[in-house]
Amino acid sequence: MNPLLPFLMAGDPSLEALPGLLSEARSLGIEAMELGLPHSDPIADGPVLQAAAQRAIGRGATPLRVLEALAGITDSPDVILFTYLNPLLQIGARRLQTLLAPTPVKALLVVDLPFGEEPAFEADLRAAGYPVVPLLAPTTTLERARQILLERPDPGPGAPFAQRFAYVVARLGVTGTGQAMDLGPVSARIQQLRTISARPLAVGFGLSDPRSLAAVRALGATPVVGSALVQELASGRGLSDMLSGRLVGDA
Amino acid sequence: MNPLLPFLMAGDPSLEALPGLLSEARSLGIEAMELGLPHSDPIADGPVLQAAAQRAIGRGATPLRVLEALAGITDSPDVILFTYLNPLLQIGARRLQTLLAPTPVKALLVVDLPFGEEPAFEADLRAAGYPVVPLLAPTTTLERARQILLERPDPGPGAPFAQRFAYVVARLGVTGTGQAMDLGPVSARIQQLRTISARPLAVGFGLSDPRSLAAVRALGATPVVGSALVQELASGRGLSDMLSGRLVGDA
Amino acid sequence: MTTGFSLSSRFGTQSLGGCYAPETLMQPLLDLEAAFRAALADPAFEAELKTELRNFVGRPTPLTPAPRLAAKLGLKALFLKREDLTHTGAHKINNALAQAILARRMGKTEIIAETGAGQHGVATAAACARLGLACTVYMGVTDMARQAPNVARMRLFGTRVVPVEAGQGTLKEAVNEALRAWAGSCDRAHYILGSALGPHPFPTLVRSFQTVIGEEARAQVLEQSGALPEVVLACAGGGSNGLGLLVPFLGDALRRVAVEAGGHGMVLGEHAARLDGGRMGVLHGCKTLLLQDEHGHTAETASISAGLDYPALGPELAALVLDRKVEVRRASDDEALLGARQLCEAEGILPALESSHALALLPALAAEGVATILLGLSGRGDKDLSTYQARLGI
Amino acid sequence: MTTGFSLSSRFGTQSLGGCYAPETLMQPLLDLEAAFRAALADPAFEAELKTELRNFVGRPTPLTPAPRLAAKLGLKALFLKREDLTHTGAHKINNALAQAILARRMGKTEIIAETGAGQHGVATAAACARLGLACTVYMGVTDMARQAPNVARMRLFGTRVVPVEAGQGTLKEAVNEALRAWAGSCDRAHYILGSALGPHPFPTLVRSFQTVIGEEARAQVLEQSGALPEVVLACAGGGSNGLGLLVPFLGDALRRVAVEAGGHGMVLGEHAARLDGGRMGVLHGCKTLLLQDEHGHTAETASISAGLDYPALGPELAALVLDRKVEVRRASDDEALLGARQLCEAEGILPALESSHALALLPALAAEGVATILLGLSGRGDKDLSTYQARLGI
Ligand SMILES: Cc1ncc(COP(=O)(O)O)c(C=O)c1O
Ligand SMILES: Cc1ncc(COP(=O)(O)O)c(C=O)c1O
Repeated sequence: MNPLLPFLMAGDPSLEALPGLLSEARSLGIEAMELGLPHSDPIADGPVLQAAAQRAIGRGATPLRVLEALAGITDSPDVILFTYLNPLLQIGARRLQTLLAPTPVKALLVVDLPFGEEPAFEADLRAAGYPVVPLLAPTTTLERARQILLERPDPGPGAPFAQRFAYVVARLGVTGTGQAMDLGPVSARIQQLRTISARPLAVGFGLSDPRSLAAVRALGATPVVGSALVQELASGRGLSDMLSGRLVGDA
Repeated sequence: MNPLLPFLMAGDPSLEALPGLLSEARSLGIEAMELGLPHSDPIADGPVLQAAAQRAIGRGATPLRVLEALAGITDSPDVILFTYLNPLLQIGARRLQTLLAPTPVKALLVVDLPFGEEPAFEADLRAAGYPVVPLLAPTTTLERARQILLERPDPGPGAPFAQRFAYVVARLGVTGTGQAMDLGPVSARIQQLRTISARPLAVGFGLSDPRSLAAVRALGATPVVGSALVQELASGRGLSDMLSGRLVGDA
Repeated sequence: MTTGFSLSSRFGTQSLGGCYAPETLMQPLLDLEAAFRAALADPAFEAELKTELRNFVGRPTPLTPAPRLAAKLGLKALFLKREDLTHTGAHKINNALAQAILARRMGKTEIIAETGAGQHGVATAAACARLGLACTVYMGVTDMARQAPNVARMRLFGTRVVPVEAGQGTLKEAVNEALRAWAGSCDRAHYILGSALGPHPFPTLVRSFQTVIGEEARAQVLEQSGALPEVVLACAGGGSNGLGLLVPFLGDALRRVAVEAGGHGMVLGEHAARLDGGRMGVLHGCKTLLLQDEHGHTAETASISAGLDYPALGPELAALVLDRKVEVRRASDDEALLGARQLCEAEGILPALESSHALALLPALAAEGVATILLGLSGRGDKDLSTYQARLGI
Repeated sequence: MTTGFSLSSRFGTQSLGGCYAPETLMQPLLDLEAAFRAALADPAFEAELKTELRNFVGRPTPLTPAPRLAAKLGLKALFLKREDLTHTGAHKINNALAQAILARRMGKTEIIAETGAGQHGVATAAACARLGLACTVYMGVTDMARQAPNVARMRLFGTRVVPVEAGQGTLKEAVNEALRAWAGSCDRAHYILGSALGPHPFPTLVRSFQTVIGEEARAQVLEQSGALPEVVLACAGGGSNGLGLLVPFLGDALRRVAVEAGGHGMVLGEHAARLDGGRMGVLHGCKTLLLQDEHGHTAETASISAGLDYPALGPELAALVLDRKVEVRRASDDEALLGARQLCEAEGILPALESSHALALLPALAAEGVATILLGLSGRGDKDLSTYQARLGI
């Protein structure tokens, strides 16, 4: 099981720093990580990621520049590109594949793309090796969850975690605003989802302290840490420092 | 024919000055004059008389104080009390007669009392020797003029000018705002009115310069001078000076 | 040319009303009455007015049941007659438009009006723009400041707004100035008086153009509830919306209540409550209950509401009150503010400060055991936003 | 629980619209569609809505012939559909009230809304007060400043107004924030979107609650003039009043025209004209014509009118335009101001800045030889007074 799924915002603090950060993550044993593509209208993000995206855009971290910066990087965890649909649509599925090819990106997490809305686009990308990560929210019924997992199928144990996992949104709301979370409902939710699927699960939204992370791991799922990392990174803390503390800990 | 009908605002510049002013007017040969009772809502007055009334009220020239100040004065032209109806109504016809008795007031010019609106009140006062002056405006039809003169009849040559005359309003508008007036229409109007009545006529509203006054006199009517006098008096000019210049002049 | 009035100019057992006008205005007033009578007898006038009231003004205005406010106050039913939904936002347009049409019929090319709250000024400005008549509105400087949005609206409609500095700079002074202006232009101008006051025939004219409110409301409340309410309630400045709503209910066995501005105190000068505070007098051409001092000078008044601070109650309404056909109550500034807030929060309707005085009386009526009320919401409160903000701390 | 949409979520030959929502909102959107369908099938819903539209909102709104403005512009006839006369002063209330009733049927106790011009916010605040629902409105700080009266009105109705600092501080950012808030409270809250945009079923929902405008107008213009006009004309922000007016005329042989905000220039960022300036994209849950830069980031926009500066044209209206059933034109800030002034002076009606964009197109249509026009006057201009004063020098 992948012990942690960190999230970073591309271009924050800078695009130049990105290769170093990815390499650093990998050296800590991080198998996969999410990389946010800064967007003008991040409707599912809380204040921390909004501000990070804003800073990154201000520093010129456009989608193409981000993909350029990723091109050729091999010393990296598998990257899950966390993004909104419109920038991808504007690039187009074909061109996107070309741009993604030289990068460590292995999957796409498209916040505002439910299955079925862009079937051709999504199928093209999956065929090219860029599956769209299934998201399961607290509002997602079990029936709908089954459908989502079917529409965005597990490529099987031969594929890397980045292409297999389903993202379990731990609570209502947007990214990052979590306080110390009651993990009871998450635990129940994971048990419930286990009845319909055996694929790897990541749990995100509002996780931060080592204890919560360990608790998620104890449930057999991979915790996602996003806003906390982005904030600490912005305040000058080193990635290794931040991650290493979060890779251990008791539930 | 009475050569001039001056208008003063009671209490402006002061009630104390009133006896002296009246005596001065009389010594100049003024037979009758209008005396304004300062009112809070002088709807037929222009800015000059509004301001004079405001000053007078500010100095305490209430209706009762004005009548008090007039009481016992004998060295005076006949006074025509120029007033709005409400202060008189509040005093009441009976009490008003008592208050007027020791004064030189001989008639009332009640700006907002058309004939027929307060018949008992008006009849009481007339019976007591205080007739209400008939007003004839430019909008008054000849038919209505006839009716007005009938309702407020001429007591006859035995009575003083103050109780006999009809007031011809020379133009549309309020008191005082006149510039050099075209006397053509006034002349026509007087000729027209002569066809229905032989009583003395006074012509007012906007008259000021000696030439206009002389022209009115040449028509056989008495000119009224109001706002101009009030303004000059307020600016410190002496009454004799102001009046003597206006008692002569060529048409 | 007419030489005498044909319609009765007096109201009630004490003969209020009348026509105490300067002679210059007598013939224009006689002509106006004649034109009014001719118009009433002319189906074309009625048709034009009806069409404009429907297509331009938005009549009939709704009758809105207010169940949440009723429940809060312990009433069984509360109905609001929504003059706030008329074009320009108050009942004033009913009269302004009708008089403007009348003026055009009379061949007048200019309109003069006074305004207090600005609603009559805006309504007149709108009617004049609609009919192509030049318009001048006189407004006290105090009212211009506290009803600034309405000044801007009038100007946008191409109306000249003339500030009146005299006295308290409110409605009374504006009427003074408008009457003066009319005396100077009555050959070509019509004066559209904004409430049921002034010399005959204005009180009758204005009331007759406003009873559409009560006529509609009476039919609507019967249709909606199958019965008449126990109380019909309206605020009273000059009295036009009060008469407009209440007169059509005069034949009914119910209480008719008018609410005056209680201002911030009981002493003369601190309110505009003419029934307790006023004595019979003559102002602006009619005899009625008037706030005045012992000299017969018009008294100063105070109200948070620019439309209710007129020192005289219109003569017909005053007569109905003196003859016990209408009750008069008062509501203070603070009570009116509370009434407004309650309606806002319970029903999502922002009332004019004037109308809020009627709302302010609801708790007292409920406490008296009244269960069903029809209330005249004479206007909307957009013009009063800055006052509400300041006084309610919004 | 519903697991799939039943109504079509796509518009036109290019399949605009859709439901591009974060997963958290998918079930609420599915539930909303189900509730909407159930409501449409329930005569009790229709009856309640109809009653409230009549008694509270003031429907039907009048159709006002504007003969003087028509003559000035060389038109034979001009008709104005008077949404400015609705309660709260714009067409927005039709949708806000209907959705609030729907939300209460769904057992929701809280309402979230975004607002640009403030009209949708005020309408939602009023509807929530009327129905006893708690209400929070998100509004960009720029819009809060330029539509300050509407902020005060919302607060008086007991609504919490949350300032949104991000970006340009206008409607787009307010929608972002409202969507985020909804994702955090969708278990108890309904989001009342204010225009025909956002994820399915909102565009369909909003349009279906707004077509009452065009249905009434079509019957009224036939009744008043015996014929349909040559052109039906409305301004277009998100597109709700445009669709509301135009859709009922889709089967008729006449020109349907929507007017976008031309702002103060032709360069991206200087206007909000999505047809020429926009490319297909996804924003706020739907695919449509979108002003965006080459990176797929939403572009800044500019308009004097807070209600027309949204960077996307609602998907159904965009589809009708692309499929040539509706024409799109643009009007600049200055043209809109002139259009407003002309209506004020010729007819005594003060239009919202949004509606003024439709008015601004009249001279061009007249120059094209059009003789009869029906124009949607979507709202009143009281909220825009300070802009009119500053820009027209009143
Ligand atoms: C909304 C509103 N209601 C009431 C009034 C009071 O006038 P009236 O008593 O004539 O109805 C006014 C006066 O401006 C007003 O604007
Ligand atoms: C009066 C008015 N008209 C038009 C609009 C534009 O919105 P839509 O295109 O949804 O009608 C708005 C938006 O706030 C508005 O307030």
